[in-house]
Amino acid sequence: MQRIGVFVCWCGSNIAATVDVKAVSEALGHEPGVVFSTNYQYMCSEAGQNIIKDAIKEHHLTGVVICSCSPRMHEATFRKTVAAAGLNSYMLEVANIREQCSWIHKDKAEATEKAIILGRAAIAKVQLNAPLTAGESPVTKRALVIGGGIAGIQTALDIADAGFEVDIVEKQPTIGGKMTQIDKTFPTLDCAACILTPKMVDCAQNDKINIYAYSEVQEVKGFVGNFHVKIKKKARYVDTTKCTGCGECTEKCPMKKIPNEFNLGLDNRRAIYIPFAQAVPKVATIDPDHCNMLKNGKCGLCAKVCSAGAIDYKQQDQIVEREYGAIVVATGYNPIKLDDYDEYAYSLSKDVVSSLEFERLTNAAGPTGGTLLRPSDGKHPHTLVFVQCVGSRCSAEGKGKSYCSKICCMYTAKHAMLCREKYPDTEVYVFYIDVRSPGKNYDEFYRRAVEEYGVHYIKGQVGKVVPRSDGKLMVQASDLLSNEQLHIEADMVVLAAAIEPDKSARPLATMLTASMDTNDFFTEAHAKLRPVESPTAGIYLSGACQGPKDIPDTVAQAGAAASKVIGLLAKDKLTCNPCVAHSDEMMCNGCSSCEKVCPYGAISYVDKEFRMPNRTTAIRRVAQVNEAVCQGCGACTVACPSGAMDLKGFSNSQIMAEVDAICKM
Amino acid sequence: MIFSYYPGCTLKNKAQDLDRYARASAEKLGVTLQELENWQCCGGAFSMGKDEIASKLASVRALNAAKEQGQDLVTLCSACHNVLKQANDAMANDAEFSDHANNYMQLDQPYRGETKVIHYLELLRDVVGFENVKKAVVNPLKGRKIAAYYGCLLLRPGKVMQMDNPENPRIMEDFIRAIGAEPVLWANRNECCGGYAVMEDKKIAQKKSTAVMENAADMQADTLVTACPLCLYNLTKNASGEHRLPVVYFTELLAEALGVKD
Amino acid sequence: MQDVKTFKPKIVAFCCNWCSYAGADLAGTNRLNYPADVKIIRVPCSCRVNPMFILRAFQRGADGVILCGCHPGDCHYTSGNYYARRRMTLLFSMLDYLGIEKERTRVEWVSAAEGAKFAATMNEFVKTVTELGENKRLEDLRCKK
Amino acid sequence: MSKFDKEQILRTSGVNVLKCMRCGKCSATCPSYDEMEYHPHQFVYMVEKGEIDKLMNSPSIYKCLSCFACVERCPRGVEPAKVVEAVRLQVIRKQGANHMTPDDIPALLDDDLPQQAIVTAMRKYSK
Repeated sequence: MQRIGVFVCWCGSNIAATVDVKAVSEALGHEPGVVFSTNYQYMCSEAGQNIIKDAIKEHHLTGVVICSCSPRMHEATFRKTVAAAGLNSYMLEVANIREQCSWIHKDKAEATEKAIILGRAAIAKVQLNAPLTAGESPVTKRALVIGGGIAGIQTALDIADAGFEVDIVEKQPTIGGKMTQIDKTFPTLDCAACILTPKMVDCAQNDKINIYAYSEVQEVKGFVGNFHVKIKKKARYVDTTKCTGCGECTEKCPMKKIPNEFNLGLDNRRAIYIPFAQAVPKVATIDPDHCNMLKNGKCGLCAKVCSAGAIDYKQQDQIVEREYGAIVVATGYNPIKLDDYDEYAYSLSKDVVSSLEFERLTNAAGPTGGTLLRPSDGKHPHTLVFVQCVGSRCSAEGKGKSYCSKICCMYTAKHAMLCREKYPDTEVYVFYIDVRSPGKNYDEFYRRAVEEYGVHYIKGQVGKVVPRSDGKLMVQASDLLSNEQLHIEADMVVLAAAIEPDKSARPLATMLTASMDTNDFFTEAHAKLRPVESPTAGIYLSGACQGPKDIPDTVAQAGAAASKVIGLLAKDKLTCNPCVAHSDEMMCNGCSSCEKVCPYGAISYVDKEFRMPNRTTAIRRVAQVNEAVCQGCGACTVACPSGAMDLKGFSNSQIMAEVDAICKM
Repeated sequence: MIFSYYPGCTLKNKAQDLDRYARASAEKLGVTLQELENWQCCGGAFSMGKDEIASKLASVRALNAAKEQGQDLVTLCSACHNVLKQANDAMANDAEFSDHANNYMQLDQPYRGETKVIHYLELLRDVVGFENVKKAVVNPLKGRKIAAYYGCLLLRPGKVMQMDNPENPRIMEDFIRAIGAEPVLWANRNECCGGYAVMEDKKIAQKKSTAVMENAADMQADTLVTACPLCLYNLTKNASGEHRLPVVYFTELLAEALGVKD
Repeated sequence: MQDVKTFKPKIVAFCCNWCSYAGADLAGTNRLNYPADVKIIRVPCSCRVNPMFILRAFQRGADGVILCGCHPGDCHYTSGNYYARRRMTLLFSMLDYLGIEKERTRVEWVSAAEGAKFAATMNEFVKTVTELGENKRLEDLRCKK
Repeated sequence: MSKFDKEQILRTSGVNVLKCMRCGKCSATCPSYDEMEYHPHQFVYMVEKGEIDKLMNSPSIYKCLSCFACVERCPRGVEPAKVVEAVRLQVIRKQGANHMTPDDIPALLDDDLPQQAIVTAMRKYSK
């Protein structure tokens, strides 16, 4: 029989307001095995933890039940507490009477009754707890960063700076991501390329960093400290060790009419191309969908002009297998497609553009060389209308995104300001619902757009854009403050499209078994306290894959993710989860049912000699669990026909005891 | 292929062309349209009041009649299509309304929105197929630049109508291509002509129809096509200004292309 | 049968640690109500739930048992929820054969982000089980107080 | 009086006015905007505030074309047209409050006017 102590937490008024904590500790004090029961305002505080420690010593407790918030919140805290008092840290159970009781119920009597039952279930379970000792597993001292935008770049640089090896996998032919497409950055208006390209070069030159560009993660196996990853290096049809990036081939390729992704289709590229001058790695790539040689075996011009002999039409995709200790997701975002918002005439007029397209139209490396010209006729626009929140902040059941995309208010202010600065003859209107500018120097930036640059900010929305044959765009909008419907003859309309996670994120999350929210943003382990970690150990989050973020936030988070990775890689050994499967050799009949369902291959079989009656022995085949590999899912425990396989910490008898305690009302 | 067919009051009267050419073309395309017996006027507009019951029952009766025939129901007039489709949606998804309506009607089997309502354009797209329409064309309307005018009733509310993307539709444009003409893309194709408000306030109908007409003309269309008698009326009678394009029912052009226009 | 209004069903919910238990926590964080009749047992994965546990719950007088796991494809352990789904399909058909209303058992996928879905699922399940009334068929009368 | 009217309007329309985020897109897209004293976004807001009498006494309730542009384009799924219709129903459901009667019709007819216009107007303007 255990000597159990029960500790009921008030959590200030979070629990105490709806649960009669005194009644709970009183009632649980009478449960069999309970020798001590108390309640306190904040069990997780130092004073609270001391109450637990003192009670363990004073009452010689062998088991502890804490009725408090979710074990997902403070189980780890309390495990340390009991260990500090000399008890095995797995002699603890937490009854969740906050998230799953006080916060969801209003009736005090009902909530109190439920809290008592949950406490009883925990007591019943702890009766059957046994001390567990965690094993250790080694750490592979190399990190993988998936995505080579500013988030991935910053994370990789910071990890490499601490002396660890790091690989970047980027699906595009070059690293750099969205930031390479941006012209200026708010709120300081420095040039994006000027601050980004040196970092790209740093990545390329850092001997700790290895870049797999034009590559994708294909398979992830293993667990924290020991991930095994297959990376597919897509065929570029160019030998990257020979290519000098001279660009001769891209000049001579006869396939000229391929929409250039880097400029969002606003101009064309060739079938062999280098995305932009500062690309890293700066090597050419052949687009197999458009190359005549690859499609029909005719042409071969690029091979002829390449003095380095780098062209290789026979190149194949290559699979690289690598081991990693930690994985950082930095898959970033994309603007949404605007097909469902054609009231703004995006599909009808070339002069209705998305903000990212506008970014290219004002970028010195863009299709117009940085001169703002209308895509339809190449003329200088005089009246520009910016529309905010296109597809953001929509109701969940509708077609848009329910969240605020966060970056649009600021980049629109930037666009509007730059328009007025470079072309003082323009009239610039910004239609907004709310201007959201919380951030250092952000609101000041937006106010400058209004006060110094004379941008017309109008509270209201655009309802319809009608393109005319003379190239004018008739914008119909509401001005809520003057209660008017406006009709503006514009030359260009710029839509601040909502942003969404990159499409590659969802399949990647499945591979990583990392959870996502309903919008396909990665979920953090704790919304406030563990913002750069995924709930899956060893997986970290950097940048907009976790939620909409601007560049300063992304870089800050990228650094935070790197520091978490460094913290992990700095360890030589990791403590394993001791709640792993265990086979009772006396009961096991070696049927292999458990082996078949194990997703980790943690179960193997050994022939073992057993003593039999009459001083004989027999050799039997029995299952053995590799505790370092077992992740403790429990699939094998149910598959086992003889009941030999059980899960430590969640044993059959423990769960049954909980069931019994709950049903015995 | 046999379908139940709901013509609606206007097609029996001022918009006989819309109906006549549709029937002739359907026959040519191998589709039989069986006019429902004893149909009643749909009321022209779907009352948006959730507690309006009686004004929606005529539509429900028509829907139930098609269900009893075991046929999908084809509509042609945009207004009828809109009303029947919305009534059907309410019968299927608004339990309170559906219960009230069923209580009132005392049918043998309660009606819960089982009938599939399709517009004649959807019949062409999804049943016949625009490819087959194209094959059946004997008199392609080459060189014609036609602006498809959807108005509001065919597309909205998009959640219920589900004919096409309500902001970027293509069904009529594809139809125009199928009969050999060139579709003109223009923004006001899904803006209102002024509708029934012509009864209350002619000015607004004039203003709205003119805006529609001007935009179509500006984008170099030579003809406007519509599926709605009221749109046709407003655009021909109430649109003012220098640009006055001919407005015809889409079925008339279809019949012309198929060589069944008498 | 007991009066529907006063009858409070006993409901056991098995929730996997990674998705559904976190979803239940989120329902709490967002203060989304569901009846106190639901008591949650935390398991590492839905595949840890032995059919025996469910039979035991009914034997001990539970009126409904619900098993919640990660969405298909999203299992923290890659494939555990698929095992759970297959096992429960078999178990439920056996319970059906025994005459246990199939509405008393359920498998639901609730992600860590779906607090609202968790609360809605529980509200709905409790309502269904309440309407069915007390489970008498599988209850072991010796377990009755 | 107003409180009852508000509840009735919310019930009839089935609209949750609290979903509105005051972006004004309904009024930006409304083809009848210039004809209206109160615009679609005001209908939603004034119903929320309970200022029903002003709306009921305004000719604006007869200006909505029921074109559903506001319903389709509202980012929040508020469906302002249904609010306008509900306010109008609240008025014309009262005895003798028809906005149009059969006697008004003959004067409005011309040779081409489709039946559809007459039945729709009668449905919208009278009980």
